[in-house]
Amino acid sequence: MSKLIYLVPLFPLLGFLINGLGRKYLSKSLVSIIGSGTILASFIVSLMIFFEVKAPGFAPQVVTLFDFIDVAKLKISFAFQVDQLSALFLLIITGVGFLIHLYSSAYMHEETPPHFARYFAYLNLFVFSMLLLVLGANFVIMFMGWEGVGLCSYLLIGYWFKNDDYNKAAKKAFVMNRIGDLGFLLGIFWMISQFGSTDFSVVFAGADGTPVKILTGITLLLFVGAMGKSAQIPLYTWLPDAMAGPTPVSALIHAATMVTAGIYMIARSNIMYTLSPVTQAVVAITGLATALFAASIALKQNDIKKVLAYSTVSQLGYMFLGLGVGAYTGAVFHVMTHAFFKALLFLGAGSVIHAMHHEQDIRNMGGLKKHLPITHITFLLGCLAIAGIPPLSGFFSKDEILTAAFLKSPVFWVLGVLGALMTAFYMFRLYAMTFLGKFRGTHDQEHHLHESPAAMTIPLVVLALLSVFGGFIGVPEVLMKNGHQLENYLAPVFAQSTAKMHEEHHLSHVMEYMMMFGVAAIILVIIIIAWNKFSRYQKTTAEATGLGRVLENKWYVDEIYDTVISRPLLGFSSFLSKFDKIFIDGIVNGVGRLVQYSSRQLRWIQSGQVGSYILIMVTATILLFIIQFFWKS
Amino acid sequence: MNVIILSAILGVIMMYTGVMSKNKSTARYVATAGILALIGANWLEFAGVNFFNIDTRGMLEFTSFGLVFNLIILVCTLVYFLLSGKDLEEVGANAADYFALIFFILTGIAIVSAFKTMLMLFIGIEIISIPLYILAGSDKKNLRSNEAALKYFLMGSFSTGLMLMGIALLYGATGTFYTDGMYLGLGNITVMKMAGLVLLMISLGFKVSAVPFHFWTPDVYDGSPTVFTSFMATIVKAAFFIAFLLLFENAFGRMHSEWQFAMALITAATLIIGNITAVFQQSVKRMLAYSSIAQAGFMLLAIFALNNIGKQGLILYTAAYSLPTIGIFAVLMRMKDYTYEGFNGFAKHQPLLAALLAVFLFSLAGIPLTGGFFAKYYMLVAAMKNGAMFWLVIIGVCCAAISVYYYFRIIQAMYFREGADPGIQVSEGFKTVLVLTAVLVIILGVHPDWLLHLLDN
Amino acid sequence: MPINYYIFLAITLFCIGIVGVLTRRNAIIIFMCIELMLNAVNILLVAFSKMHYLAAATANPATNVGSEAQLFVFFIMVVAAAEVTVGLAIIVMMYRNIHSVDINFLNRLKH
Amino acid sequence: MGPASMIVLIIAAVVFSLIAIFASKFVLKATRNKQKGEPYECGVPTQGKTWVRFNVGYYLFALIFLIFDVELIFLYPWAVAVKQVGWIALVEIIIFFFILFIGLLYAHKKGALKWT
Amino acid sequence: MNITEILFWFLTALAILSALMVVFSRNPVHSVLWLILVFFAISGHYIMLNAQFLAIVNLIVYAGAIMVLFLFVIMLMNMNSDSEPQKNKWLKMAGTVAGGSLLLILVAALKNSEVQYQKVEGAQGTIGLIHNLGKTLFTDYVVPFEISSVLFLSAMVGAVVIGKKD
Repeated sequence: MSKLIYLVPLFPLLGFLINGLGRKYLSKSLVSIIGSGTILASFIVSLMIFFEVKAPGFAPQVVTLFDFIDVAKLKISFAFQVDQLSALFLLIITGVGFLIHLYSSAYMHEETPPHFARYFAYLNLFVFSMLLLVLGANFVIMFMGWEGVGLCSYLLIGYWFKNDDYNKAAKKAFVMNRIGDLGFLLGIFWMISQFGSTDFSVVFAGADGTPVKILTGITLLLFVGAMGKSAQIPLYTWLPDAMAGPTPVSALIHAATMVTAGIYMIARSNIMYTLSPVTQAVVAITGLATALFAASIALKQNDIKKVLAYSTVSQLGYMFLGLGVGAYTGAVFHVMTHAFFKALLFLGAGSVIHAMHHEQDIRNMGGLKKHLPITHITFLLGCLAIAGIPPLSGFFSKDEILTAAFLKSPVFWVLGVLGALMTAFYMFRLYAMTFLGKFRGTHDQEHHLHESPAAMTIPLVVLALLSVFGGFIGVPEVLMKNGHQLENYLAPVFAQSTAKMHEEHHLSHVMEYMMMFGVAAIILVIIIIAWNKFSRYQKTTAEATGLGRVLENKWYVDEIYDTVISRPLLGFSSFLSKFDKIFIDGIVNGVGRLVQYSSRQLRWIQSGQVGSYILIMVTATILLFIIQFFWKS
Repeated sequence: MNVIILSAILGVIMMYTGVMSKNKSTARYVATAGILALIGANWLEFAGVNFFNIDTRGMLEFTSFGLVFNLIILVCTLVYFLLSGKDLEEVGANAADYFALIFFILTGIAIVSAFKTMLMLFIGIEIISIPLYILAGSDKKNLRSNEAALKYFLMGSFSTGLMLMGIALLYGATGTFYTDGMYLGLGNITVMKMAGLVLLMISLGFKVSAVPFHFWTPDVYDGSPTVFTSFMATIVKAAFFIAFLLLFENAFGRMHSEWQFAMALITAATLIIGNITAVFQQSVKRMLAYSSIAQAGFMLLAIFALNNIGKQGLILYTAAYSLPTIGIFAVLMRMKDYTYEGFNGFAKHQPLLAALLAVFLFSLAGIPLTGGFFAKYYMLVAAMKNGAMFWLVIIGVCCAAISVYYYFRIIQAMYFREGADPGIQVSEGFKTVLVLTAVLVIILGVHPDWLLHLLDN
Repeated sequence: MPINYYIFLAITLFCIGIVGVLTRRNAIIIFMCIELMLNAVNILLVAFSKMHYLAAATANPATNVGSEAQLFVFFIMVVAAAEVTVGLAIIVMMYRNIHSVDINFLNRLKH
Repeated sequence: MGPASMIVLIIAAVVFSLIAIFASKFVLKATRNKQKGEPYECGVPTQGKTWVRFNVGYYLFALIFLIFDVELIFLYPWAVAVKQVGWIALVEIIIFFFILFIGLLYAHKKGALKWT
Repeated sequence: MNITEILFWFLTALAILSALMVVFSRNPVHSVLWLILVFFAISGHYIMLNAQFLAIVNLIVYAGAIMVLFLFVIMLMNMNSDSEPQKNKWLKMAGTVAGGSLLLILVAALKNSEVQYQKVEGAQGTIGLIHNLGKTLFTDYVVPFEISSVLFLSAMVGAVVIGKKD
């Protein structure tokens, strides 16, 4: 079966070609059938591969399709790596990807046929690139996919290109990604000079025994790539801006593809990271900082997609924290659960936006509960999952990361929990303001409120089920003997690292229970606070007068909450988002200005005067002579 | 040898085609047929069939490397003729003569890809340069074209002077003009040899527009008729690179470490200046001129590294850089507005051309699955394998990232902006050739092996 | 007469040519200075030719060493003539258009 | 006769002719009048500066002349060497001249040799 | 000082002075004439170096044809000292300094060159004689010889394409 691995990326590529070339001639329904069908086909093949890989006694395989280059000492094969990790990612990408495609066919129905086909073509290309990234058996193929997803995100974010802001966002995404790619590429080159190859098998086998300093250098450079692609501090700002694209695209970027690339890369090269503790620490701290930073910003956002975007950044931070503390399985687990509930939340948000006629400000929503029942239920489940309420999927994966973090350092754990609390708060602020309370939009909007078509709700339901039950493949040992099937499944991939890592000192069961359910309990409290506060949210400031006595009492609680928790948090949050605007953008702009300035100076030299040109030539000649004759020797 | 003699003969034929035939397009058809014949002749020579058995006394040596290079050059020229032949006719009343000059240049290119003595290098470079001066000034009534020709001529002759001085000093040091003979004075590198080497480095650096000897490039490329800019920036530039590489490999290969640092400085300067200046050009034509400097920086890495991977990379780079650039220029020539704004909304009005342009630009920017990716990758790996001076690789990677910005500006203008119909008319044949070129570029990006395997012959 | 003297003579002429290229604005004079540079190279080559000949002639009086440099000079002259043809044609073409051979004239037009 | 003596000879020749010219200056008594300076039976006296612009038509001839002049240089060594080298030299020079002729014919056909 | 040395210094001084005059004369016609004098001096050097054939070729090609053509073009344009605008003073100075430093560097570097004490005269050579060069040219240098005709052809095309009035 794994011989057929090439089919997995081939289908989306075919879909891209057919839709791309035939966009003028194909009808919309045909386009969506081709677009979604190819992904479904990939999914089925992936599923078969998954079962083959899952069977005991499976040995990782490298399927070489052909050699790009096989001359002299340089050999680069177009080869695919089939093992537990890639099979799992295949499932996530194609599975979630298929649901998003399906959803898109309804969501984008307003577009004209050529645009519709173009959209699907890009979407297929996106999935193709991501599959390439995940399947590659060496870093060059991985880099191809890596560049590919960057490119596709550029195309898709700029999809609605009439708006200049979208253009800027697209460019920002591309530039940020390029900065990351630079690091990645440099890491690859260093790797070549060190190991003479980029094949996973060669590099990982050679990693043990390589000086730690070199490994640290390489891994740090690779991590720079991961920071760009997976939106970590300081290269994260493109992701929230990238919300400019259509909502299903955001879902695809955030849940199934693109941002998980960095996680995948580190999980893939786990042995190198395990061997360089400095990088691990950097990864963990960067991840944690991002998790807190993004979560705090999300507290105050009013754009439904922006909240979700920052929440993605924050969740990615958790994954990096997991990677940094050596909980590779936990990170991958969180990738998976996050894919489910984040896709669900985005698609749900899309459904809301669809119903609201492209209104994204949650201050103008509210009370959508009764108009969009399916969306509402699924969205609520998604929120519960991301907040980490047992026994939903987010609970298990987040818990695994936090436990590992605690083992490394309790400080990590405390900060991690703080982030989790904020997550719960902003998610339920979002939920409450959107679905609860009274409708605050225009009458026109209210009149048109309707539940989305089946093509949109079915993916929601499926994803909701996955979000609810997806966590059960990774139940911690404490709760169930041999409950962590995922860990057993992935064990071969991380075997080398596990062997290298110091003997784990296990927590006592009581401690573990306390941490698990104590945190869950606090989260629940936070949820209730948020629920109460924001379900009564009113647009105007005059709202307080019309409230009853009981409510007033509650207000009292809220006031305390407001002054003690909420205000500082929100203030901090707005400070951070300002910092983001001024500082990060300032750096980006500053670099741009520097380049512009030097360019102007260079243009001045380019005066068009032959005499000056030759004068410079002669001066350079003199300099070269001095270097060669007098300076060097 | 086949190509040298045949292309000279074809040049003569073209000279007379212009005289004999009153029909303007005849020259183009004859030239296209001629280039096909040249490709055939080159292929036959590659397969071991020599039409002419001439004892060159070791002055020329036809290696598989040179022949593969020639093959690429000839294919690029074929594409160039097919895409831009019509525009070439519009430059002046002497289309056939321009074709003749191009064939003479091809003679020169075949010589510099096979030379083993400084004499042939000198003659080869002059056979390439002199027709180029003429082509640059072929738009006789246009002052900018005049200016370009004059500047190119004066600075070109100046660099020829430097080159000859270098050759003379090398002769003084070694007593021979044969590049292999430059080895003989081995052991400790002597002052005179070093002086000759530096002068040759400078003059060839001038020809390939390496910073800081590049100043002629933007002015000349901008001023010349666009159709000849396209030729100069691609095929001719690659030819000078092959001369540069062969000279430094054959003559100075063993004293590599002596000149490597200077070469690294030139390469770094070329990469940085070329890329940064390209960023702020408003005219696409001028941007391409600067980007050709930037690309030259990457090709210089092959000479810096001077290893097998670099050599193969240069072959790949020649193809992956020339074909897309010729394609872009072919489309650009049909535009009225050479600024980025001219491309606004291009995708809407000319979806196919826009898509093809995007492929070409991807290749130039080094995006995977196009030829440019492996070309750049090869160059960087070559520099990497060389071991010394990792900072150069870092600069290279950074510059590759910067280059994406200005190439994508065109894509952005084409796809993400609204604009009036540029109103360009292209024939179906033109589109077909352009599609084939794009396919070639993609094949190079997916399976560059077939090209490189030719070298193993 | 040591070869050094000839080397210095050639370099001096060469650099005078360069100074001419750098300081004059008349395209024709610049071109003449380039010709001067070429001649400096020629004399250097001929001197080296003699030098290598003498070195070889002590062992073998009938040697032909050195003739290659003289032929090289011959080719340089021939190529220079071709270059002059084209160069003067270009200069005259420009003169016809703007009635000047000042190399900065066009530049002034631009700004 | 060595090269040095050859140059001495040349210089001697120059010096002798100079002596003759200057001797005449000293020996003869110079008479100066207006009529002596005028051209004798050679048409009208010139008006204005004698440095006048040439007809542009000359210049294309001059360019083409230069090429043929240089090509002619190849004939000298050929003429001396043809006996030693044999028939192959004949073939070579014929090819060379054939190419030259092609060039000449081309210039003619192009109308570059037409007097306008 | 024997006669060869006297001649060498005489010709060298002549060449360098004339070359300087080429650069510094205001009148282009004078520049051409000075350049012709340089060529004569260089031809003298050729003769001293046993390159008789080249000495003659130098006179025929350079002094006889190329310089005449230059003169011709200058006459054609009716150029004189007034017509040339002067370059920026600083640029002139910078140019002179740059050329001077290049000279200094090259001299400093090459004064210790490996061949510095090798002699260039003494025995009489025959390599520079026309029959020797002719023989080598038509046996060993056939390829460059024939290829240079291609160069002439392209120069011819150039002269016709660019020089001809449309």
